[in-house]
Amino acid sequence: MPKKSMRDALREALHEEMERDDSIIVLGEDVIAHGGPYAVTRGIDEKFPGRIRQTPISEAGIVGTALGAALCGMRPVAEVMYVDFATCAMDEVVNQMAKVRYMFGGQTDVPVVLRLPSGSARLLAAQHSQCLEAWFLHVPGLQVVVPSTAYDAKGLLKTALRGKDPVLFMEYKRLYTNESEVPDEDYAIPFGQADVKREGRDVTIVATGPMVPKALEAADLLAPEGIDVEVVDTRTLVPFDKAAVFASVEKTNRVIVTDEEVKRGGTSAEIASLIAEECFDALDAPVKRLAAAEVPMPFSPELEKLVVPKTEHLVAATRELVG
Amino acid sequence: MPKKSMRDALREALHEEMERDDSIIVLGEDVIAHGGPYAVTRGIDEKFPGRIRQTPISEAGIVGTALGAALCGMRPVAEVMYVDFATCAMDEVVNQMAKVRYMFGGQTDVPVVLRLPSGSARLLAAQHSQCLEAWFLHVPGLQVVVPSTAYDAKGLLKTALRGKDPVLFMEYKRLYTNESEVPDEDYAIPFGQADVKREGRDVTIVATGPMVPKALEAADLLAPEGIDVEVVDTRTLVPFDKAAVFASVEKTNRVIVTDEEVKRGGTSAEIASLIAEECFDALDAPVKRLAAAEVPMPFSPELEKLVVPKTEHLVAATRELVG
Amino acid sequence: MPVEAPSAEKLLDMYARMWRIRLFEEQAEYQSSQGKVMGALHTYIGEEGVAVPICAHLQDTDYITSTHRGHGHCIAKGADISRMMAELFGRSTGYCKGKGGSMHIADFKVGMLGANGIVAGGFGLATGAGLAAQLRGSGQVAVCFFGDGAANRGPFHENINIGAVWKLPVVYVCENNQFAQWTPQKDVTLVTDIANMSPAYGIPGVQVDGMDPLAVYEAAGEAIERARRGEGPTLLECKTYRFHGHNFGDPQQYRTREEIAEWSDNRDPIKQLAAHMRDAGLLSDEQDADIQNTVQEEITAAVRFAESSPYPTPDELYKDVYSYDIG
Amino acid sequence: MPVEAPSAEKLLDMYARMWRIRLFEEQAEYQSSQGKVMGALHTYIGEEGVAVPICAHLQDTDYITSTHRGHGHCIAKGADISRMMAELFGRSTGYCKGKGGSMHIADFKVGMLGANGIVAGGFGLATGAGLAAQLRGSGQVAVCFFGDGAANRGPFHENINIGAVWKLPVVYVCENNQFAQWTPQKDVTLVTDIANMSPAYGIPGVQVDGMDPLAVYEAAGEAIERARRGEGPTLLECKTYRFHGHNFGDPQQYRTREEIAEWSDNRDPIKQLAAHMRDAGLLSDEQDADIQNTVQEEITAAVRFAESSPYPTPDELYKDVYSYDIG
Ligand SMILES: Cc1ncc(C[n+]2csc(CCOP(=O)(O)OP(=O)(O)O)c2C)c(N)n1
Ligand SMILES: Cc1ncc(C[n+]2csc(CCOP(=O)(O)OP(=O)(O)O)c2C)c(N)n1
Ligand SMILES: [Mg+2]
Ligand SMILES: [Mg+2]
Repeated sequence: MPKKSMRDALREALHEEMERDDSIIVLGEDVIAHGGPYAVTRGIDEKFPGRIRQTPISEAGIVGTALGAALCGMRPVAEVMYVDFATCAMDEVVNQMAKVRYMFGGQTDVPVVLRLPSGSARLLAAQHSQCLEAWFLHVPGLQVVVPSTAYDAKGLLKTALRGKDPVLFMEYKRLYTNESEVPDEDYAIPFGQADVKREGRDVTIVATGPMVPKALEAADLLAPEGIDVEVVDTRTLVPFDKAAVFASVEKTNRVIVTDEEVKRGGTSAEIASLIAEECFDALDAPVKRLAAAEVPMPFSPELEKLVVPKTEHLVAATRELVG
Repeated sequence: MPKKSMRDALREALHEEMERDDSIIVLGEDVIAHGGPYAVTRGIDEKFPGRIRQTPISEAGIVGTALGAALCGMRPVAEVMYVDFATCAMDEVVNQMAKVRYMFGGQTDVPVVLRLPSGSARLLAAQHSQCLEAWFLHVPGLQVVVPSTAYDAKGLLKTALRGKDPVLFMEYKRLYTNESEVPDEDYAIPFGQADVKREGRDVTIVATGPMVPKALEAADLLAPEGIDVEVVDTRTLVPFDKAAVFASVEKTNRVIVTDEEVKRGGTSAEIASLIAEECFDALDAPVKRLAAAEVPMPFSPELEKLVVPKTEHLVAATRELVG
Repeated sequence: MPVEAPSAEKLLDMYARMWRIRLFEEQAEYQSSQGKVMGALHTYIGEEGVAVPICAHLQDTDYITSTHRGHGHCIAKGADISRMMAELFGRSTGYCKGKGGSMHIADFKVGMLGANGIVAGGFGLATGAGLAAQLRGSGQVAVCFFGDGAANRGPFHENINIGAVWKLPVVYVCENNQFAQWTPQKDVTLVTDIANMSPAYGIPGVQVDGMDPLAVYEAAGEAIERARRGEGPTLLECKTYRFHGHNFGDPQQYRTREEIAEWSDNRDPIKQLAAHMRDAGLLSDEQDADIQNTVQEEITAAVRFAESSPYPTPDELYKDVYSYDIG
Repeated sequence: MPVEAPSAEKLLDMYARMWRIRLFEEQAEYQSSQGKVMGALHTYIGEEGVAVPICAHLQDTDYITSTHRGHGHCIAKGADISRMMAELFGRSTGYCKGKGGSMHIADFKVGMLGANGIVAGGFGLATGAGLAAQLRGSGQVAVCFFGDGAANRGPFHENINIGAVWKLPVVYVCENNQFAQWTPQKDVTLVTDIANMSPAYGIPGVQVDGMDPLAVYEAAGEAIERARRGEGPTLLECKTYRFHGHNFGDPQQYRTREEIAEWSDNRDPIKQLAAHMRDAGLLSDEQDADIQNTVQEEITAAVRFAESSPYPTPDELYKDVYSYDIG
């Protein structure tokens, strides 16, 4: 199977689905020039003229317009250049997009996808390095997707583009260049199915997005010590595959939950508390969380590198948990 | 001691502090007319002419302007009419207010208070009934305060108005008319100190804001059955009094965490996961969470009443936990 | 191209719709005073001369977006008042199955994309509706109703600019009733003529007396035709006045009884349309009485329908959050 | 009241500041190419004729807000380039102790309220600064620098309206360099003259050639005096051009070499100021060389300072999140 970067996989998913479905359109800042800062939308303008619109710097306008078009028969994909700027469109996301189906008693589908480059990369500091999954999963009506591989990214974006509900699609900037095998045939990955990326007996690491490759690295490092780590990739946070996570915890009886978000109030809190509530009897040890430091992202390389958990932290935490 | 409503207690705190400190100013929609929809700012215009500004409907402008004034020597209190509309100013709250101290290396204090009427009341439906504490506590740099009584509200607002850091002050609409004893003498309640509102041996209920009175009611109902409930009122979520919560859990070995927020990704998740991680050995039972249903707030009285946990749910959950 | 004057039939229909709004809302306020309707209730009474003549130019396939003050827009666009009343009563037969209430009534079948509890919440929706229409080349238009207060919010600026630069078929209609809740417009902006903001977007700005339904009909006709021809948005400002409080229960300390009477006695859009139709020999006393009686019967039937409808069952709580059952 | 022409001394100071910006940023780009400066780097080169003459009217007690393209504003307002360079290097001696980087340099001591990574992030801050000044009656003013792209965001609209209606002492300065990142302004708005948006707020709009430092000096002087007199805000648009890419590394496919050369060869604000001063007999070749050499030495010293400064220690990570230690 050919190896592809997550960036290319996302681009393929967009092109293939736009080919299939005329109602898909793309909106965002600089999405034609260079295909956006991460070049994901490159080539759409040539191939699907008129179906991609480069917008003013108007995040509220972009998201609002995308939603309006979605209510009127289109299937818009809006790129918000950095998820940090989604804060400029939060009413549109939370009070409108998430709620229109419910408030209107199910009169309308809401097929809109927001693509949201996320996380730290290249010392972009406090206003360009955030993760907001935890906010979105707190809002009923939104679906939240966090792919960790090129393969998953393509399959999940396809499902997003075929669904009827709003999708917040978190693209971790540092993962754009990560490569994995991506088949040429069409496939889609259903929402609500976690993926056991590595089987193991001793400890479960429930990991999201950029923490998945680190969890796999940690598992490899721990294997020679006889510690057998299972890595569960959440893939979608809403809907969430509780069954898969609980099954793993019931097998290993020890669990670390990890993501790149600020720890306080992050996704890891939701997952850890689900386990503590519904899987308590299976636990032989505290539910450990590993997530980002509770600070705005600092600029200096000497500080930035301290914020997000590293493989070595996962290794240490795992040792501690089995020790 | 005289009994006062939370509304009056908040008003007193504002007046007394404005008397003491010339730099306190008030901004918001309709804050002069009627003193805002909940009449908290009533009387300021007459007593402190020029120090209260009725604004256009411009939430981003209100919060941004308040922050700018705070950086230049004032101490603004901005009212966002409903916390739901804080979504219209989220960049200002999250990317500016929360981060300026850190991004600028500590060059400035950020003495600004946002007053945020929250929660469900009077069938206001999906866009006027939300709770957003969980978002704010996820953002390093913000302080989050949720008073449950008139006494606490006054003392906490005073601390907010004397501090150097931004405060998100969540006022639960249904609590405005709740009365409690409020002394005439000046007092302030420090942030980061939970309050054991009722001592008990068997189960801890960690409750926030509007769930505190319900927890106390539940405790009263359970006492005759010989179930002795301890009620810990978090009071401030950031800073958070882990020590008090853990001490209670270590005593009772059983805990329910409850708030009015949507359960998924709510404050209860953060608190429950802290307990599951750092207090695990003290636990004799799962960490139970009771929070709002994962739906946008419905309008119909027959549905609205199903969303937020009631005293009877706390009673049932407590029985289950000790049973 | 001058807008054709409305036909006699159209005028009668407009007239009936204006009464439908008026009487529906008087009834809603009464039901609110009885505790049967709960939650926020913002009436459109006095402003009927805006939505009705504008929507008279629209088909069911055209779109409108609305505000917290949405009943008038719903009725003007052709929504069914029984399902509206049932919604206010929180019943399962309501437009939103009782989940929305007054601030969220929508009827997608007639292109009514929802009342909106967020001031300025409709701008993005209307702009997107216009984008969809433009991409399909369907000739549909979208009308975005908003208040003078909403004009001070960012989405006004962002979306009108998008609509303008993409030449979308959208008409942005400011219902300038001179107050935002309890705040007079002149206290919060130096530019009280919203139409004068249009040069900032390079689109026409038109101001019209919103109490004069025929003037509104004409101005709206031009703006809507312009949009249909692909020439882009118009900012249409209708100066108007709400006769009742901001919401039901508002003590209205921010204005005088005299000011209210000045508008409601002398400039009532229903009276103005009636006078015009009478002068033109298009409305007899009998017809007038007939129309009002018929509408009154509809309202009575709507209340009966609402009252006799069931509340939503508890299992409805988790429905419609997503298209599927999230478990 | 006409603005007095700048004194010889002031002109020399302005000229030196413009060079300081130019050479500082050329050095920063060089250090970026060497991997010593990381993160985003947006240069102001070509736009020096805006910030410098404007800030020439300001005291340390006056405020400015800035953008992602903030070095020019910092230097114009009197920030120290050694601490700036140290910040770009991520060192603890930088303005923000290395926590901010290029997009977040601030110097509150000279009233520079920070570069801002959020487009239009400065509007609220400047408006609030103006409010503080007004409440104190201190005669301070606030200048809000923003780009043509920022003019399309909601906070532009909301805050200018607030500034206008409250008559705050704020000057809103659009640095219209005709591009927002890689998007030409004319693709995203019909109104490319931002000054023409001022009637929407009831305030004066003034347009000036931003490549002509003296013209900017005069226009800014008027607007700032107006603000100090308590007459409220002005929207001042300076047409300008950035000679380098949006950020360091931008391949600039959205414009031609010829277009860039047209501006940088013929309209360079530094050359224009030099020519004016030479004509007026206020700048000899020797003085010119002196100024450039002195600035070059400052820059070299700044790099030396930055390079020899320590990185922040790990315990700095948790400092400055709050005024106290949150534990
Ligand atoms: C974003 C937002 N801010 C504030 C409110 C509270 N609110 C509801 S209606 C209203 C006044 C709206 O004024 P206007 O737009 O003129 O409409 P009108 O009520 O006059 O029809 C306000 C402030 C809201 N619903 N949404
Ligand atoms: C709210 C927001 N949206 C998008 C961006 C990404 N971005 C950074 S600079 C820029 C272009 C800004 O253009 P303009 O305001 O004209 O300033 P210029 O760069 O031309 O000085 C963009 C889109 C951002 N930083 N913030
Ligand atoms: Mg109004
Ligand atoms: Mg620009």
